[in-house]
Amino acid sequence: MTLLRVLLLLLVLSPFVARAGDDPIADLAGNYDDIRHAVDALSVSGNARAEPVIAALQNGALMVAADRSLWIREGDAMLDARSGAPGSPNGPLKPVRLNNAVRRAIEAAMGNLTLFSADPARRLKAAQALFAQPDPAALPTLDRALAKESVAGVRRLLQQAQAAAVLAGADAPIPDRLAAIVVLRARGDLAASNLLAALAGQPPEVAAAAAEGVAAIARAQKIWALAQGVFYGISLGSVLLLAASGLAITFGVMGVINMAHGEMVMLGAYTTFVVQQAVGAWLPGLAAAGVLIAIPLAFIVSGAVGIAIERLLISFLYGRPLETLLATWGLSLGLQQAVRSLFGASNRDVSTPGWMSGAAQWGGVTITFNRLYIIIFAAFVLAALMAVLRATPLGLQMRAVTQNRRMAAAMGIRTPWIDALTFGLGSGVAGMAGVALSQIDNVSPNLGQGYIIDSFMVVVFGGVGNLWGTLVSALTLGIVNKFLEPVAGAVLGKIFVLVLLILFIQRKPRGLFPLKGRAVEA
Amino acid sequence: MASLRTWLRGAALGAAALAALSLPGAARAQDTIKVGILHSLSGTMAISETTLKDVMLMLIDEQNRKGGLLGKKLEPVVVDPASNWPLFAEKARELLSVDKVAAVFGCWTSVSRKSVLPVFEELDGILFYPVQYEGEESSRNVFYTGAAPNQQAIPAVDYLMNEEGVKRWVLAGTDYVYPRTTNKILEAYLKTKGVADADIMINYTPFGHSDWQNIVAQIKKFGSAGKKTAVVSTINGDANVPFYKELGNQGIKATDIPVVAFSVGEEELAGIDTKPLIGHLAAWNYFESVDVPSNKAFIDEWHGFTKKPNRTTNDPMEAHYIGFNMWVKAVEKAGTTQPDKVIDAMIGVTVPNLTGGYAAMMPNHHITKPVLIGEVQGDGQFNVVWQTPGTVVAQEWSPYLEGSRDLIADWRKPLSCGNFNVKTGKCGGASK
Amino acid sequence: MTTRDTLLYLDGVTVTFDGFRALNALSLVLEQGEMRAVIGPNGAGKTTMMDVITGRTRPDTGRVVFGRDTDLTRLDEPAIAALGIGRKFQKPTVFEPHTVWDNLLLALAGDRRPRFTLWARQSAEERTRIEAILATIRLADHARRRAGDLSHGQKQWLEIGMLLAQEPQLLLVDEPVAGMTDAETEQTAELLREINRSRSVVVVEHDMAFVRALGVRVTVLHEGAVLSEGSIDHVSADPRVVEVYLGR
Amino acid sequence: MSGRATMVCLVLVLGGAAVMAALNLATPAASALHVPAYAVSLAGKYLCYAMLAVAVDLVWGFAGILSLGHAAFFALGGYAMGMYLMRQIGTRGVYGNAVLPDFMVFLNWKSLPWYWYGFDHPAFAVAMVLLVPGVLALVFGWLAFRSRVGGVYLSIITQALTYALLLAFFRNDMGFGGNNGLTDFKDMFSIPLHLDSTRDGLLLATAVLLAAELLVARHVVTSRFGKVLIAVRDSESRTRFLGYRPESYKLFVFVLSAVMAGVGGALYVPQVGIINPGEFAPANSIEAVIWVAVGGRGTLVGAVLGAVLVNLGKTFFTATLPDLWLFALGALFILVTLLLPGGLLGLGRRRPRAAPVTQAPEPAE
Repeated sequence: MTLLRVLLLLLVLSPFVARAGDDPIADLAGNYDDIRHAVDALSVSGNARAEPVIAALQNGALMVAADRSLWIREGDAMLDARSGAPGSPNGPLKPVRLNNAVRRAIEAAMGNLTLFSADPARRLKAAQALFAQPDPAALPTLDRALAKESVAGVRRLLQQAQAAAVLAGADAPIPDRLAAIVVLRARGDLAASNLLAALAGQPPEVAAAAAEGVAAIARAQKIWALAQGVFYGISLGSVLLLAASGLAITFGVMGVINMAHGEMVMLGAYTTFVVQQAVGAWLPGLAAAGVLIAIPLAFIVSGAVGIAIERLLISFLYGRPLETLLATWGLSLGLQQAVRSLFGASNRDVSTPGWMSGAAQWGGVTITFNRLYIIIFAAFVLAALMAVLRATPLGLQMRAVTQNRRMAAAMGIRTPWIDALTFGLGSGVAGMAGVALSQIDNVSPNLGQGYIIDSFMVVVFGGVGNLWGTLVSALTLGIVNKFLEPVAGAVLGKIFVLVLLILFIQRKPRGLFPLKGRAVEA
Repeated sequence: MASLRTWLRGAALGAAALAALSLPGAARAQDTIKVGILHSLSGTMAISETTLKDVMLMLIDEQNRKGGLLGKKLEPVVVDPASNWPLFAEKARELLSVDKVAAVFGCWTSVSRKSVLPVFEELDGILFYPVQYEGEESSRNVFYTGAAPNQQAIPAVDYLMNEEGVKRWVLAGTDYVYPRTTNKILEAYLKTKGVADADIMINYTPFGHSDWQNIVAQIKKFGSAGKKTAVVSTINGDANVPFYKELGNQGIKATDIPVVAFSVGEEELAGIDTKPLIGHLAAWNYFESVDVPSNKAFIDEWHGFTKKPNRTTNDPMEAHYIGFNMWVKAVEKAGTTQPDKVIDAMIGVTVPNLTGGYAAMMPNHHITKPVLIGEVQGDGQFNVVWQTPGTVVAQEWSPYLEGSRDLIADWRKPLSCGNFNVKTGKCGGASK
Repeated sequence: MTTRDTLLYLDGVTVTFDGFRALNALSLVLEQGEMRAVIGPNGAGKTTMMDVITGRTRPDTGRVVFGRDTDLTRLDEPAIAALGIGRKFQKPTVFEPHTVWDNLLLALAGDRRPRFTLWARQSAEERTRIEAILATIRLADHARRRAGDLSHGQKQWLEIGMLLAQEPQLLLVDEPVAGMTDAETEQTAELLREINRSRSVVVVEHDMAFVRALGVRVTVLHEGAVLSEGSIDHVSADPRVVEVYLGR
Repeated sequence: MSGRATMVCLVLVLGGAAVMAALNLATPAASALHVPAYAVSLAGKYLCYAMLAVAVDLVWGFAGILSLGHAAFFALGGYAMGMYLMRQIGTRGVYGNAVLPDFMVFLNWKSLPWYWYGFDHPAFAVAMVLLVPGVLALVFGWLAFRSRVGGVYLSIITQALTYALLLAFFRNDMGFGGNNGLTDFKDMFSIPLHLDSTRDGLLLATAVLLAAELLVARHVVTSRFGKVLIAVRDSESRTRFLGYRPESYKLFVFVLSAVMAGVGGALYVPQVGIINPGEFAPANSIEAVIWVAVGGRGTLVGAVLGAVLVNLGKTFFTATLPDLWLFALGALFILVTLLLPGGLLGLGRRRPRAAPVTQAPEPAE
């Protein structure tokens, strides 16, 4: 409210303020309140320097010297904030600090200032900012912008911003406010609902219309929530699928109980970290593609480690599944500790590239990009795996070896080599999963531990040796989990799923899609 | 038939090892004062606790360079309880009864402190506990140098209420005792401030929770009721990264719904890409970015000691710094390291903290602390945006909880009680 | 069709594995006290038939009637074993860590419930039974040896001994002479004939010489159904059998 | 498995415990012969682990059931004991509440949940120590063995079981103290826990119960039942065709083993002074399996030996070389399975004895 009052005051006094020589730019060197007021003042001052200065403030490029003079850092050069002329400040510079109130003011100001940009994309962003920080003071600007706007999308958003600003003020006539409510109700999202819900204290007819709007939005949101839940479920399912698909090869096809599977995932995540660091250091231009570069590398790293494990350890233990379990568990401890010694115990920072951050709105469903890409990636990995198993000579040999080792050997297939490659493939896929997981989870030595039990459950639930089963199983578990979570809470939901799985496996020990036949009934 | 010989060989080995264990270091020199360091160096907690071990080694080293204590050198005894709670008790017993240490600096999690507490009370040792915790405890043998809930949570909520105008609250935490208690206290506190039940949402998640889609969506929905909303997060360690990532991806910015965290410090931020988090808040009693000479000296020394110029400092490190200096001062005051005397001498000891003020040991065995609110910066540091005018005295027994409303702790004679009930005039039970 | 003397009657038994028909409406009748040899090429369904009779595999359709009116398809392996049907596997499976004596002890007819075996002591009667069987299977000198240390032929014999100890009404014997010397083969045929005096036997075998030596009725299976049945001379003259075995 | 080795083991366990207890009580602290209280507790802890190891060996070594969730039974026994000890605190808790444990008071619980009823009676608590793990094992085993879930599948679902319990006990709403678990015990059967003599008594009790457990286990495995069990381990389907019901045998031994593990857990809690959900961690169960593997699977004495040796190593390494401990443990897993299939006790035995264990547990069909 304080902000509002100040703004109104400024609006009324702005001609005087500007003339009074009370320099808002100088105030940017003051405390948070000073800065906030200065930003508000600048945005309506018509000062030509307003936009570059506020933009610099937003980007952390506005610096203050010991003598309170302000500078904008542009590359290596320093520009005087007031004139924009290059210069050399005396003494060390510190960036001007912001707090959330200042950030909100900046957002609104930038909206105001870029509303007339020639670039429709910038205008759209400006309209979004103004909608997010509704401010009756911006109404005249909005009206002008609306009159000039020709792009339909921007226009709609401008109208919404206008409606928000109308409702944020105290003095708009009631019919205007009712019209604004209609606009917001049509927008129909949570932000609109938020603005409408704030109108509870308004005159009765406005409050009633607003309440009705809130209710209408809530009804629509309820239906959307179902779709949203499915998206969450698929997204969790795709994570499970990624974590489990490597295991579907090593455990499902080869029958090796690899307790170090989670560590293969972890190695993939650390590969992503290393690649990102390397790309950042030597090829900064490719930084956004770091994750993509990491995918094949993670496959190679985890795959190579997998082949080494198969040759040095597992090949001595064929036919002794329980011993394999213990030995690979020991291995997982060793790998975790090795990574801990190498990279340190704390989490590593793997950043999310810009194209993977943010979300798209599809009706009432928020589709976050990182999840979307992971779903696509999981589908791609599964398809690639199936293609390898079905359509390549390697896949044919793999299936031959797993079905009848002696026969395959008699036909000239080098079975040990195929074993190693199969295990390498499974591990490599786990490594690729690690790249995806690095985007949503901690990159720490314990990363793999969190997924190992889930992965085994997915493979066993789906039916060992059946990739389609793994897919169905992962998606089912994901969706069931996500629909249970709001009802039962995250922990209880997970416990429920585990108990259901335990019961299910006891009823159908061979999973959803069992392979039938004498050969597997051992 | 098993070969008896082989078996006996094994048994002899075992017996020898047991014997070796049971023999205390009888021949160890007595011209040093031993200081126990009880922090996990392996297991899940190693992430946080290893740093505290290092800072203790640095402080002891520094004290020795100043000439030691009471004319003797200090000797650190480091053990690894391996993030295993029963092992904490075992190692504490070993430190006190085998190594005969004068004081122990250690523990991080509440459960580890609970596990060693009976050992310290039984063997009359001294424990300095450096981590912010849920309160509801005051032992004669423990000095709590971390924050009690009122030294962290309540000022943070005040800040949000007054500076950000927050009206609607999400209390999100990991399901364990610290968030549970803190949220109970906050809930009661918010209600005294006139916040309605409907404006408080409480949510608990398991340790290491990684799929936050639903919960963030719920928060978003909760925050769309027309009132300024904030999240008070007591989410623990590993679950934070996916939480903040999901917040960022679902488009919740600090300017919309700020998150104030009590368990996210500089160490935790080191593992997160902080750019999407700018503006989110944390409440602590110390930040590495605090610009005062004593802190700068401390950081320089830390970098020199660890030989890693990028290693961060954090709040529990400051707590150990304060605790250690207080112990040194109390030992000097008492003229002995005998626990009884030192415990009595501790109350009232005042030493500088690292934020330009002073910390005093109060009769409830907690220390006075300033409360700082910091905003996350793009470089993984916090920028202090607000701080309490003076220092805050700990309320170890929260007045906002039904069970502890009437309890106080005062270890000065003649009361000498950790849970004195002012209503009944009786000392509750845990006193010695 | 069930006569008083029928011991085992398979009625239209069909088993499929993933679309593959291992048994295709197989029907077969075994008389009380009969010994029957079952032959057929690989994949003819011989072992699956044994699996169905002993309860290991459940047929998709069809009945398996034992004795007067017991439907075996509703029982599991231990229940069927308790009815008096014993089975010897193709590959000898004896309990390798146990002694020959203990192997027989475990096989002796008697209470199989844990609450009995937990406190059971070896009775004099059991001892005499085991000694008798040891004599029959010619392993009396090896009673205290670990079964795992026996030769291949000895293991086969031990397994037959274990079958005897079970005192079954019907023995199912899968390739009993595989890997045996000629002399052992002959002894085995003799042993089976001896057993047949008191019990019914079904022998699955590849070795035609051995089948001929047994001199019993032969059933030829092909693609999960009976191709031909009769004396060994009869079936070996059957052109369909010749084609299945020789032609392609 | 010879009777002699068992006897030696019994004598060592009982004698060792008695000597330690006597030296702890009778010699002055300064004496070179004095055994400090800390070592007594430690020895008691090892013996509790040995009880768990014997339980694991019984199912894994003799019945071929690789349970990766046995620590769950250990922890459940521990919780049952912990609940009794909690109730024993009475008004001596920090809040002085006679009925509610401290953690319930400060989380505003109004009344004791029903499942805490009865735990103030020692007899009830002891019954629960036996019953809770036993009944869980009965239900779980009945479902699993009846539907012939075996081998690695069983291992995986036992692991899922203990994981589910871990998550459940972490929940504060369950009323078991959440992450902190149960702690701050004062006395047991009205005897203060912090006295040296109590510690000695607990050590002796543990030794006696371990000895009893060994004798019971020995009877089971040397009886005809045990012979069937080994037959089931090596060739389950063959025993079925002999007319045995492997599921009954497995179920009996699984329940017995769970109860044994529960007793171990119940003795563990008063000696270490805390029980919390961490004990349910799948890693703990797997570690128990490795104790057995190190000592010698299928030999009861080996289980005891393995549990004591590995834990001695753990105590030693975590004190001296904390970073190396996980490497050492990991290497132990790998080396023992690769090179020592018979465990330490297998070393002294004729070579062929180790062989059958290394073969595939199921016969080719």
